[in-house]
Amino acid sequence: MDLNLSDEDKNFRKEVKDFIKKNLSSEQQKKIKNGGSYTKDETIKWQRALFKNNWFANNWPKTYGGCEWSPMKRYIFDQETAYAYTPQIVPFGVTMVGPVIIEFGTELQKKSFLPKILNSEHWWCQGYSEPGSGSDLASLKTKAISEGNNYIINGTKTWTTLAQHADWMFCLVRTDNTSKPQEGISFILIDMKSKGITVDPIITLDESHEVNTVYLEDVVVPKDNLIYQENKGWTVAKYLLSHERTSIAQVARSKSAIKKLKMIASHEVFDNSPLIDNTRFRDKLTELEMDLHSLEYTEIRILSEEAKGSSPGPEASFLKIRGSELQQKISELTLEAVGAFGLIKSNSYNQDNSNEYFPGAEYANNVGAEYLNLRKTTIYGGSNEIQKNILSKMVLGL
Amino acid sequence: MDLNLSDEDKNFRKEVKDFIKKNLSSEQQKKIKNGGSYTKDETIKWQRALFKNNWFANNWPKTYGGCEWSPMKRYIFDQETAYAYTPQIVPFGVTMVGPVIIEFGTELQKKSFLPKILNSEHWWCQGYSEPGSGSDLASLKTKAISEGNNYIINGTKTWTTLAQHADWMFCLVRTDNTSKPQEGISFILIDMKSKGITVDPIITLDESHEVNTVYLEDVVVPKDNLIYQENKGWTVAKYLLSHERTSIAQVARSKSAIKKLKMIASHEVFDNSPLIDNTRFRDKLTELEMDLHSLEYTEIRILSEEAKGSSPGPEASFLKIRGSELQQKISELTLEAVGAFGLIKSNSYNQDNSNEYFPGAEYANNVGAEYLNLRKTTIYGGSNEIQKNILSKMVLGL
Amino acid sequence: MNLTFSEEQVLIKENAQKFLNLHYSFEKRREIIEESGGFYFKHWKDFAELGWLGLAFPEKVGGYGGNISNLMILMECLGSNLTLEPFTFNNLIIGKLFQEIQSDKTNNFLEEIITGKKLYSFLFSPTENYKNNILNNLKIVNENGKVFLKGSCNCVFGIEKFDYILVPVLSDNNILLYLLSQKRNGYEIRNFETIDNMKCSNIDFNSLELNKDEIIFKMSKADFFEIFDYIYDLATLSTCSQALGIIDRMYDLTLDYCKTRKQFGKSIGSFQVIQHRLVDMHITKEEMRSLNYMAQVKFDDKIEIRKKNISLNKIFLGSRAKNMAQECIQLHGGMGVAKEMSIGHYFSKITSFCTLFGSIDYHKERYAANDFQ
Amino acid sequence: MNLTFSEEQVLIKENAQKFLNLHYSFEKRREIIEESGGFYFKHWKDFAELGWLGLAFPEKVGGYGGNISNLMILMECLGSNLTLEPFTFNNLIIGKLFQEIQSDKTNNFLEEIITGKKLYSFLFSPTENYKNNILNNLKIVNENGKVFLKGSCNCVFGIEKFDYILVPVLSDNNILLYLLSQKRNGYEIRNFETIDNMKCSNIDFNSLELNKDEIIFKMSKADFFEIFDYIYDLATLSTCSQALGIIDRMYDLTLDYCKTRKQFGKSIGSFQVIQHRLVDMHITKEEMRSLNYMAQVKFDDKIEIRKKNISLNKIFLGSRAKNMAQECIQLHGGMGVAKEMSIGHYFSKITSFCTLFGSIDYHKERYAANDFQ
Repeated sequence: MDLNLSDEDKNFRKEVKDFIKKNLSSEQQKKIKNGGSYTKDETIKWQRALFKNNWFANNWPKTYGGCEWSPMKRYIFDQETAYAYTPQIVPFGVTMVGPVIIEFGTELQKKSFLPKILNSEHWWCQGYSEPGSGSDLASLKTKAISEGNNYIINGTKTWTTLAQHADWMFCLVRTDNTSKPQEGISFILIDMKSKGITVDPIITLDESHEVNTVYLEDVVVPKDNLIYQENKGWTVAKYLLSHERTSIAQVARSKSAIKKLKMIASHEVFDNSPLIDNTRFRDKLTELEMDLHSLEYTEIRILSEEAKGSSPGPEASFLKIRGSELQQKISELTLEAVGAFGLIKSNSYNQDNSNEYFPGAEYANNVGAEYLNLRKTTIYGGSNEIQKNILSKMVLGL
Repeated sequence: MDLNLSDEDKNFRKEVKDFIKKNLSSEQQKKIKNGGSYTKDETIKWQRALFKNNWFANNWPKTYGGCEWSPMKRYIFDQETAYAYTPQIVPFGVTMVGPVIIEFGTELQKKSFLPKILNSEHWWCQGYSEPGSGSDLASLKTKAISEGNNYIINGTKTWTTLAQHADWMFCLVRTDNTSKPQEGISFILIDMKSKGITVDPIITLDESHEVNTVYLEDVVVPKDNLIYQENKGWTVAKYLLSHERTSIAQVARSKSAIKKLKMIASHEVFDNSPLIDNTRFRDKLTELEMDLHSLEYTEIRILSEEAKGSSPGPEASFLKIRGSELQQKISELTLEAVGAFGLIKSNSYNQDNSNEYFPGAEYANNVGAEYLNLRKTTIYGGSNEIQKNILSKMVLGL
Repeated sequence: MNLTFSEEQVLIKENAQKFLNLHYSFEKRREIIEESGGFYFKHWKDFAELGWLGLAFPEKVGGYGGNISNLMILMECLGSNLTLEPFTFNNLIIGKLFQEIQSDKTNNFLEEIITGKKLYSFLFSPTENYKNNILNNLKIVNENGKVFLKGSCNCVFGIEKFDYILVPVLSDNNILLYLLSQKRNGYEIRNFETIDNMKCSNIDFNSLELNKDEIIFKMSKADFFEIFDYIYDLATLSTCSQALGIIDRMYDLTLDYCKTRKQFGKSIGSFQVIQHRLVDMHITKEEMRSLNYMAQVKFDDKIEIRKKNISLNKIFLGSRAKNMAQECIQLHGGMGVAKEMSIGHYFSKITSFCTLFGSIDYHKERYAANDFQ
Repeated sequence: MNLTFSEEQVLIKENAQKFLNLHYSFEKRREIIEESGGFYFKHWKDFAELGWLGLAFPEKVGGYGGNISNLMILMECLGSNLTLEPFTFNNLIIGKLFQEIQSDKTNNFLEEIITGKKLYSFLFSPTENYKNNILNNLKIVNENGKVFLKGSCNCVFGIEKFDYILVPVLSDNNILLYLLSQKRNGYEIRNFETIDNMKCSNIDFNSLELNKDEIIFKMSKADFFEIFDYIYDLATLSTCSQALGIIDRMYDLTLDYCKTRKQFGKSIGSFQVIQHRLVDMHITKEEMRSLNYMAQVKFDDKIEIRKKNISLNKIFLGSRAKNMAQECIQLHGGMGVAKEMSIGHYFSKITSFCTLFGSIDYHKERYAANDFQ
């Protein structure tokens, strides 16, 4: 057991730092640090810079234009980009549907989709959840009727993240009602410009527009867009799930959030002295650091196993549980730290319905919204309740 | 809403205080306060004093020698006796089987059992749990075969509290294997001196002997000892359960436990000043007082409803949940307060396997054992998990 | 000893619920926000007619009794329907101040408050720093014979709309209370929308010239804060009572949702994990109510007792009630964070109440500061 | 960067488990307690032969490497079988002291420790007050030319049995370390049984006459505590590692029990509430392990880093691990509190470890005392 980085990894860390300095302005970083968010263009610009550097598809095999990073390199990259508040790579294309197409796609599908994922020409979204099917995904009802070389698709997808920007959606649809729920599902790619698609925004508590409801009405999709075989969509979906990486723990982002919290606490005053000197507050920080470090070292342990060749098992799903809980706890304490200013709606960089300017300290802007926004982390991507069901079955054998 | 006691209740409180002064020595109280426990004789002496004062069967109708206290009077009595560390009335006779015999018993049964419960000539115990049937009581296997005017009983009862002292046991036995579990059970009274009964002690973590395993081997019990009808024992058991009183919250005992804890904390030293002045410790006390008061006022609310005539519903079972949790939390913090001395086995007043004297402060004696002993409170009398199942069904309608 | 409602109290509760469910349903509330952006004068008048604006005040000053339990019953109802009018600020605090000050002037003001004729407000920020703020934010400056008010206050509630604002200023160990008309010049107010659709305001006095006759009262610092601490605690308890109404409502909504929402072919409320968590919530809301009643019945007990009980309620709100609110969102799944559902709005309100009138740590300190013996 | 075991470490673990499961099963342990009342010399000799008594010490003093991770692997195993020999006290602490002091004398002592020839012990009480106790409990008194040791110590571990005891005494700003033979007169020891079947002792020095040659070392207060704090932290981490072994075992036992114990016609492990609680336990034990590894790999980092990490482990033990242990008892139902089951003995051990080497509040203070920037 040791914590020393290999020289190669040390150099890589430096490369990443340099890359960030070269491709991201301090204004941009500041904006994010103070609660703003990146525009679509900024994100794409960042992704293309990564692509130019051959760093974009870090989970793809080289033959397809990936860079096959070691778990440790991925870890370092995630850390540095989080510390620097860079844009987050939109996962739906390169992280999610990409590997699926590589594994299951036809030559044609590979030729037509992979390059445009790599150069960020296509923005993807994920058509899984439905109004009636959240935790119980297999009960989805969106129907695809075969008609010659096409499917005619009808149904409703919801909680579809960033669908408002999307060019394509990978989608689970029901192609067979007769068999068991899991066995009648197919995995298909849908052009968002197709006739019959309507995207309705869902505004969340924090007034932000991240998720949408996508209505599909007699949408015509060529069968060439079917991934793998008809009614075998569940196999594809499970493969995708198993490739979601351990970074779901969001350790690095939580680390910089705690760093910001400490900065805030050293400026805020409680009882005539800096808040950060208050025993009760310090104990809460201790709690957070306990969570952070246990999560961080659990992740390193899993990465070490991965580096030894073992693939990340269902254990990883407890990184999701604790990681999301930690994000929430940090935002909760941050809200406590900024006091009443946290109750004022932020002056936000690209949101409607926000105050035209924020009266409090810069760092307090958006703290309230952030607290509300992060409630989602324990719900989406498989609620923590579902994660516990999985762990109970797969790991505990119950 | 008001908290003022009626003059009648005020006077009653005074009577109780006087009664205690007259019937309990300060040595006895001190012994209990420092972790000792009452002997069988001391308990019986106390119960007989109460009986002489017509205060013993406070939940029985007057016609049977009870005193029909108002909920408020019962509350006051419980409070004062707890503050004064008096013996606790052994519930199995007067509180549990007594009302059952009054409700379901034959004239003969009433004549032969009730007087001896009143004058504490009979010590009762409860034969419910079995090695295979804890939470799932209805699955009990102890068999009673009808043979002329007798039942021949075979089986094993366990966790039988104070069976080592008992003259009689009220017992659930299976009289019919063919029907649904609940419907084949009978409620019967067994003379502990009967041939074929063996009582084996179960020693618990704290080295104490409170519970036992009771083996029944071809025990002959006259059918006259059957309560109500054969195979209707479940009805009787449910009646008994519904008559367990709200005092399961143990508010008064927790109150004096917290009082003792504060006394300890004002003697113990942390970081060169009294422990009770330590912020972290004070916050933990605050937590306990929050639990205590919310429990106390919930109990008063329920008593107020009772006084208005509504009978205590299943709501009462959350007093059991929080009451038992609070007892445990108090003992936990008390253990923290006495430090390493809490790890030393007590010099106990009537226990084997204890140190011949206790090296630390008097108040620290038995603190460790108490912490271990109270683990049981969330388990026995229907574990808190079972209580939550009940609440979910009966109160939440789930 | 009795903690059940009197017939009068049952009546107050039923009438309040009837009115609010009719005129303050979640949909009506949304319309109000879109129309008036919050404070709704029509309803304020209704409140007056219903007698609510006088509930906090004794008959001798034209109120309807001032019984604390009656008041808290109303506060609960106002909470459970997320009313937008800053009742605590534009009625309770300012009214109680006038009541305590007791002059024929103030009696007229009180009468206007109770009848809803005029809207009064008191200038302060409802945080743990209220004392420092009152003492330091504003000062009186003499410039060639004239007296000016200078300074500014942040995070003030209940001054989005007002006819008169009562301003406390320290002048050599006395607190002067100036009553300024909304029409006066020399000040500027900026209103900011909060996450719970209220208005939080900054007010600046660049150089507002004060007139002697605007001083309606003068008293020593000590006297003022003895009065104001009492009012502050009353307002804190009112906030906790509103929160209690909200928590009750969140519980009902969540229990309902779990009974109706189906996954894996059955209602999620039929899953044991959800059941036990709902049971914990049930217990939590009852504990919250019990602590609330304790604070009510002991409110006029010794000062330390009052303070401890109020703080205990605020601590409970800032810890267990807050966690319970989070659980309610969690059990609603995605719907919990969607703005068109009411549950999230209750959540935002609880979030706001956790902060106002002192953080949990402030109240832990206040509780622990009192002798434990 | 790698947190997996080396082959050597895998070997250490497997061998330890093999020996302990054979000679230190729960039943064997019970027999040992009945026979020898605790400390079992035969096993101490075995420990020596297995090389365990030298694991903590570098080769240059005759040890087997002194790699901290190897040591902690052993401590885990000693924990998971509830071994009764006070390894931390009769090997680790006293041995490390001798190693740090470094004189040919001490090297001989160390050799006797590593080979198990003799039993050494250091006089101190493993609580947060260890410094004050060391400085104040004992003093040297000169009476007509003779030098006497006077005073007494409470709650000392690892002195039930010993050949030599190392006694620290303050004498004008220096710490004198006296090595006293068990055969000396003038002292009295009383042993008390603890809830986890160890011995906690009081020792009184009524008037023990000291000989110059019993002083084996003398150093300044500052130097001594720099050394001893390091050793204290090492012992604390060892305690946390033992606790980790225990928590792992408690988890296994509880998971097993829930899989086999049937109620309502099915294993209680098939109830979703139990399942989620077991999942929480699973996560908790993994978190505990992760923090333990962090403390190991950073043990020789800056002093504050070391202290923070050790404290973090002790805080985790005193809060989440403790709660988990309580959960394990709860899920065992009645069987959890019955002495004939092993689970309760693990519980008692955790209870003891939560107290030793500093309460949770002491370590919270120690953690928070370091700069958060």
